[in-house]
Amino acid sequence: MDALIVVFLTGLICMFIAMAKKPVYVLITAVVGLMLAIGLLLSQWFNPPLFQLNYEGLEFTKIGILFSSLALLFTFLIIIGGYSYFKKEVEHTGEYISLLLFSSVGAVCMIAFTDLFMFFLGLEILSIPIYVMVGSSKKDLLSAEASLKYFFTGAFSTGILLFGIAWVYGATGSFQLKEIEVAISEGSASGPLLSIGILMIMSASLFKVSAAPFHFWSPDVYQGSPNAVTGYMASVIKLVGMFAFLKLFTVTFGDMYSLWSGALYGLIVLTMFIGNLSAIGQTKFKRLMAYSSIAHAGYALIAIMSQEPGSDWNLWNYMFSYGFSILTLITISIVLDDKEDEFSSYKGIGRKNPFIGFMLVLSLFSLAALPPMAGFFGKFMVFSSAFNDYPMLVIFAIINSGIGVYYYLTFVIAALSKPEDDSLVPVLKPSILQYIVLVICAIALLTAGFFVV
Amino acid sequence: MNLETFAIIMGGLTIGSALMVIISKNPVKSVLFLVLTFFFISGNYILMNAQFIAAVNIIVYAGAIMVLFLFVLMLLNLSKENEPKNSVFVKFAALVAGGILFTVLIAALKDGLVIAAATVDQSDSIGLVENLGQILFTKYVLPFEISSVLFIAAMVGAVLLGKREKQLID
Amino acid sequence: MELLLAPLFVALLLAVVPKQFVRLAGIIGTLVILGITIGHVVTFSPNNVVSVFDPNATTKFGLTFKMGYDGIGLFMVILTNALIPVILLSNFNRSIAHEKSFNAMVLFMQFAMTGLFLAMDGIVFYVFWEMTLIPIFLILLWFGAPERKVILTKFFVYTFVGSLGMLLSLIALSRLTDDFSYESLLAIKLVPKSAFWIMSGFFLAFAIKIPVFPFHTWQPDTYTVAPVAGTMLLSALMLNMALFGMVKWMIPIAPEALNQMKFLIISLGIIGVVYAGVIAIKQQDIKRIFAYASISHVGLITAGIMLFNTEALSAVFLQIANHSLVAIGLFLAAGILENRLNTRDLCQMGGIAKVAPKFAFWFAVTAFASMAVPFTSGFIGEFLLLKGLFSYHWIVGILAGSTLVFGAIYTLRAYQLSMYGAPKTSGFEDLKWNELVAFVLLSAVIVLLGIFPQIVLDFVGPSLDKIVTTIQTSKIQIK
Amino acid sequence: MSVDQLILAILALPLLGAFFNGVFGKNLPNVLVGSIATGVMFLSFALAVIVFGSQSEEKIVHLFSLITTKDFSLNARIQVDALSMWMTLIVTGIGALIHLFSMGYMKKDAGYYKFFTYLNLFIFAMLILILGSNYFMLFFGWEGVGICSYLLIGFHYSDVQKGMLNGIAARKAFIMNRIGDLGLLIGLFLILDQFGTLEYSELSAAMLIEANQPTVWVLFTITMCLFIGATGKSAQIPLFTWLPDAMAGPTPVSALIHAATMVTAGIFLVVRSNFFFELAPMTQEIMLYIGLVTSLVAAFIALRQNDIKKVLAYSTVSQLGLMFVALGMGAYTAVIFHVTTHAFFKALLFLGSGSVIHAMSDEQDIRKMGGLKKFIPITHLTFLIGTLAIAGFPFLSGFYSKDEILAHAIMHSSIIYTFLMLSVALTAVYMFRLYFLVFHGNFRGSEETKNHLHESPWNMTIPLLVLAVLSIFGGILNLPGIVFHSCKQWLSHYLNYNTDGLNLVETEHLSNYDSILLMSAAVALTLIILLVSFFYYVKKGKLAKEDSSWKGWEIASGNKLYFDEIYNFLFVKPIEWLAKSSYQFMEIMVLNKSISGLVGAISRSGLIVRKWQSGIIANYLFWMVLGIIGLVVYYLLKF
Amino acid sequence: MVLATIFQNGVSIDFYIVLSTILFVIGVVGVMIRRNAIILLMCIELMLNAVNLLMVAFSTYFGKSDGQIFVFFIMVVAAAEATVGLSILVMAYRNIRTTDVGIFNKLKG
Repeated sequence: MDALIVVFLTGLICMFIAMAKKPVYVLITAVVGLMLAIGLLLSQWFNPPLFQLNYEGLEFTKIGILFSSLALLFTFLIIIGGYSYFKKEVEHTGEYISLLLFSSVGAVCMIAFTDLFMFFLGLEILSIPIYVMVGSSKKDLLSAEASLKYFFTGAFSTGILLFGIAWVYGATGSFQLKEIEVAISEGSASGPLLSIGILMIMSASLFKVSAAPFHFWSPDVYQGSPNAVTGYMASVIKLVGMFAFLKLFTVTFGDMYSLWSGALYGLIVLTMFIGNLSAIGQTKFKRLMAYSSIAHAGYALIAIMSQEPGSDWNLWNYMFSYGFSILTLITISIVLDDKEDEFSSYKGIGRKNPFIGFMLVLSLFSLAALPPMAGFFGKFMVFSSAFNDYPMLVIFAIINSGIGVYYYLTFVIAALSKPEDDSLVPVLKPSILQYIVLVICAIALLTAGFFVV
Repeated sequence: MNLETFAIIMGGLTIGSALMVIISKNPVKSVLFLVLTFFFISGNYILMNAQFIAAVNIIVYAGAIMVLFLFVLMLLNLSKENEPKNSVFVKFAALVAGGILFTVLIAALKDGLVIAAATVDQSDSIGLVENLGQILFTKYVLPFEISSVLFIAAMVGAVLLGKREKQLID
Repeated sequence: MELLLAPLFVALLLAVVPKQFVRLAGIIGTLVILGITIGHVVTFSPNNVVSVFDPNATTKFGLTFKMGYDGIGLFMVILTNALIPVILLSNFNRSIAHEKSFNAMVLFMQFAMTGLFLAMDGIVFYVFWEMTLIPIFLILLWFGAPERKVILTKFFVYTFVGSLGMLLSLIALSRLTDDFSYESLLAIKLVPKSAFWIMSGFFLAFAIKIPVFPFHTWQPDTYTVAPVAGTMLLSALMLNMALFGMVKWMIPIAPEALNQMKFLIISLGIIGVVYAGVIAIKQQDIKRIFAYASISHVGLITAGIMLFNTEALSAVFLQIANHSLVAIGLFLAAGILENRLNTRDLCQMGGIAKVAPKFAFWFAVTAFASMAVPFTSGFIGEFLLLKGLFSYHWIVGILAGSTLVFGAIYTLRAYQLSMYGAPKTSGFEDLKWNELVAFVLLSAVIVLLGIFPQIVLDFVGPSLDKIVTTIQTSKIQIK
Repeated sequence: MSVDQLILAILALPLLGAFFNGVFGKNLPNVLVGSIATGVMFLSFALAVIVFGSQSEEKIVHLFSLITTKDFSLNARIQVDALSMWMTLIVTGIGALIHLFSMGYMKKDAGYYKFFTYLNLFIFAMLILILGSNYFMLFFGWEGVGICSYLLIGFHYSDVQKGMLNGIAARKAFIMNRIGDLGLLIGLFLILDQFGTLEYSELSAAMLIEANQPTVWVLFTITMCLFIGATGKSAQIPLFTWLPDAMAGPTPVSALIHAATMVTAGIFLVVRSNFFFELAPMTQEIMLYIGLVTSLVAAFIALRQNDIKKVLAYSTVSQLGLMFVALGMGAYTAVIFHVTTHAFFKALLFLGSGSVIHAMSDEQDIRKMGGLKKFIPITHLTFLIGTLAIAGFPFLSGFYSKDEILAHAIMHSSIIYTFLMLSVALTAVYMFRLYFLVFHGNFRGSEETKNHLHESPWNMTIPLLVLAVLSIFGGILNLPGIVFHSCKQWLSHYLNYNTDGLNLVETEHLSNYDSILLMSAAVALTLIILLVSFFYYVKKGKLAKEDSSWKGWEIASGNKLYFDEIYNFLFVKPIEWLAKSSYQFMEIMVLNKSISGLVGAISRSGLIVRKWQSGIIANYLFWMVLGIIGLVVYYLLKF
Repeated sequence: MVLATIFQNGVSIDFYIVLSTILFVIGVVGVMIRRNAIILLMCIELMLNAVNLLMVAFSTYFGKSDGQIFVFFIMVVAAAEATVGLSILVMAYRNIRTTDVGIFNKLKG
């Protein structure tokens, strides 16, 4: 709770500090605020929080603390890694950063919610700033288009979510997760109203994590938005969406497992295949990332499918590795800052800039689940937890990993091979901040897998 | 005229005006029909004894939001019937899809509704300002406070997007 | 532990060495590593299992980090560590040797392979297994022939998909055990059906890397586009991992399926022997011939592994060593030809023996070793393997034996077309000193192992005995 | 020095010589290289003689163990007994002479040191083959001599015109040998499976006990496999075509490897394995007939060959066939005797032909020779002796050895005897044809060649003379006992304890009367042929016909009975076709296409999936609605 | 009060469920068939109102006021969404001079 307040206040302060037209101050404020917030969150792991309210709309479980600090950490990395973008238009720096901070407030709400109020509000607080951020490079036609698409599909899915919530409310008579759970387990609420409601909520959640067939927005939006925002969507929003999904469905709707698991099974398979198949032959970097993120949503949802205990941990690991991989890639694309975002502009980058090349290999192979990168361990844990109940699903996922490696590899080859004309390949000069981000990501990707004790 | 008939008439009117929203070719007419729909929905609220919500609905939706819509319509000079038409096929497909959605939803409900039993005494007072205010500022104060973040974000966003860039002035 | 970390350390060190010293530093580094390895070999008694690293911790998903070696593991390590200096040496005068990235990648690969051979934990094995893919891929990508990209993608995806099979098997096993340490994996009792699938998963990974017919199609293409050093690494070292994996991991983990799979895998191996041998006869590309030759040879080894008795397995390790030595020699020769003639087409070669007698001689020695003539390491190994296969079934034995004939046909054809006849080109430079030393070292080991194969057998025998008897006593009877 | 050390020295000397020449020979003068190589050979021979003289009973020298496993062990061991020592004597002795000859013959060759390295290496491998105490050592040497043979056949690999052809001949030899080797190897596996050992002594001991004997079929298979191996190395049908081609090698090589020593390895193998063969009568029969057919076929082909070495090569094949006939009849000692004499006179003939070729400036076609006796008298004389010996002229070595085989044949069956006589007669025919065409008549070569005609140097003629003497008196070794009773059948007796197998066969001998009768028949035949040939070629001055004027059987003979063509059609072409088509069909079409097809299918489906991503919001919303409908329908259907 | 709760007077809750479903579907269909961005936004508002109606109905039916509180928050969100949506729209309009969503299809494939 206190972390929430700190982040919110930081956002507010940022807005005002921005009036000084000194982006650095904004950055420092945001960094300090986020670090404080993360520290406060982590301290809750051991101690009770400083503020305690009567209202119990938010509850920080241990896994919740982990997820929310990870979300804040991702935001932190996005802010410092994307600083070069944010400071471009000095008068907007404060707004950009505070919008991201507000959004991360929503993220924390959406992780720690205990009733559907907070879930819904958190979702909206998470999304609305991002609708704006997607369109934040105003001169860019594609950015506007992306923003429009994201907004309309997002609002539409909000409608669906609310419709589902209403039906669930109608069936159970409550918005409290605990009470809903009790109502379901007592059997007093079973029936079409509840079932359809749950399926509707599932549709909206699938929309947030961009799973088929609710994924269509993501390639367009990822491509159109500024790089930093794409990174935020791919890392934070996906992380939060996954966790909310997990929380709602494995705990609250856990007794309706037989209802949603069958549907989710099919959609996971569909998601993985659509994501991976569409990614083949892409020539735009961020679009590729989007499709790969769709596929990864499919893999991560397997963690939710599995009924083994500890699926939240598996999910955390998975999203951890995935987030860091994506952040690495996004940071590199921010460094490269290529408007066209074509593969061809990445040609030879890795060869000319060994560190960038190393990071590219690391992150792409982590996405492709090549050990020893963290991505492998995430995938391994998720898959092995589901193998007992859904061997076929895991086999599908494995097949998809095989398809997936193909397009990651095309990109690695493009980035690492020697270009025909060496002079055309730019020597990249990442800022210190970007170096920091990349190093953090490298450490996380290389070591994380081994320390899941 | 008993309540049931009244409710049915009210419902019918709501549906009718809602249909007009999507049928009207002129955007301004659509907006006006939407306002009308909101009024009918407020009527439904009143039927259900939710006076506060009914009032808020009219003030916020019909009063504020729809005015905003109208304002933007006028600002962008979109009041003419110049909206490009979707092809018949798309419309047909959309209608079929909508029809199927409706059908399956109703078909699902036909299996028999099980609704949480109305355990609490259905008192008349729950929809009143006093009662709602009481709950909103005690039990639901946190969402209330949090929604301020939402508004600030929306505000900042609107400003960010709405502000004309210097270079864009032409 | 220094055994494992030394290559990594050297690899990192190479990144800071000035560019003009990098090739020297690479060789010195690998020699130091070889020294360390020899230290381990000297103090090793074949009956032991030496633990290298054991933090006594288990992660949530059962990773125990255990590493150690027994006879076969250490044998593979010494083989790898002894061959890598030779590979570096044989490429010493090529431009590739001056590349930091090349040297570092070779060392990194050495690190990964050492880790693989030392792994005493299923996950660790898998991790290192996949890790080897990265350096070799980068070497091929950076230094391969211009038309490499499509082929490399095929290679990478193919092998990766194969290892996903192994991953699937490990995932399936994860339900049956608390951790992935070697002992726990061996202790798992499987029903035959699941054992069959688990073994198939492992086999897919190994079969593609070895490669066994019909999973071999990536191999000739990849070998041809790879730089010489890359081909050597691929053929001499990479596939050893798969063969090692079959012996140490695949069969001991799922021995219940051994009798089921035996026929299938032996058949595939033998088909590979004959098929690749036949195809090699009419190829024009010299690297391709040796690539098919390699498929043919390893097919025999694969079939031999499935016999799974101490005798055949000892022969397998002898053959692994032999194949590595011969592959390096042959591809070195092919590389020299390609490098100096700018072609791999046999029809455009000829008469080189006249202008480069030293090369002709050492190439001949290697070629003969490849044909498994007496006094070379291939002879005894092949003899034992063929004997084992013959005892398994006489048809299998005869088909496998055809490798004697086909091997002679394609090897001699390749040798004669390139070396014999009137010189077609002038100015073919004879062996440089480094190439000569490499050839001499290889041939020396080849002959040494040809006359005293028992040293290998004694080294790996006890460990193999242990594996075989564990399986026989605890689980099933090997038919 | 003890016998152990001596025997080791015998083995090691050639190896040392090879090693020394191979490493340092390049920079040493040719004379030194040749002398070293020849020197070690003579030394080796001398040591062999000492061992031969001092050693009277079987002795096994254990060197080291190659492999020891639980089930069996393969050891490097040497067995010193009568058979092996006798063969050693032949190999080292003839080898030494041929080394000496080569010093002159190869004088101008660029690869002089290499040649002697290979020769020494060959001797080493051959010694391992015959001295080894088990089949494994035999196989070791067996393969070793194959390689040396390969290297030496293709010795002139960089020849401008014939380099490639030499290489192909060498390859053919090696591959055909390899096919035989495979048979031998399988035989070894069978033996190992049955008995668990490969040691001769243990095996023969085991075979003596009836309980240990395997079934007839197993024994048949084992012996057949061994015999297949023997056909490869000893150039029998169906694997004989490599030997004539092998004449591409330098002539001393043909003399040493492809006449005197290596090709008799197959004979040696069968003699060594007599304990198996004796109990496998079916194999013996097969061996007999194959030997007979080979003998006749080769002799027939030799009739119309015009290359001096080819004639001798076919003659070798024919003689080897003869030996296999004898082996089929169980006449082991007779065979060894014939091996010995054959080594003498065939080496002599080959060296003589080498001398001729040397004189003729590397011309091998007998149509271009003629009247050479004036120019190269020593060669002529020795060649004549060799010819007479092989033709079975009375009291020369070939006469006795051939006679002994014939004697066995008539005891076996008169039909076989008849055919053998035919073969012997054919031998005489083509050998006299060769002799007369080369040495008599007028010189038919070019003037240039004529001017260069010269007798060979001493180091070439001395071996010729020595061998000539041996060819003349070689028969003494195993006199049939008609003349000198005291040394009757000395060699047979000497070899007996090695070759009498399981003591099942009583070596019978014809009575003196029958012997003399047979001998007279053979002598008469030879003399008649000699006279006819003399009249035909010398008096009437007939020359070898041109290829185009061949008629009837001559075409068949001249074209080697089309064996090469038939093999080409039956084996080479199909395998090449298989290689090409399996590459084109299986590899490219099926395997590669299936992979690329799969990849193509995946990326095509990717294109289809990407089409859905139309970029239009309405479509996206439409899909979402469809998704919801799908979920509800799923609910309706399932619940 | 003029009206006692409607549900005690013969109107079943089913009526409101069906009514709101119809309204919701009308909104959905509207979203699908119209191309004017503003109308799309209005249709989404219509969907939200359908939900509001249902929430209030349930709330009244259960006699619990939290449903109405939720409606309150939905309105809050709807207002915020409308604001942001309209400003996005205006921005897009500035760029492309149209509010036809069909035109926005540069990003695809």
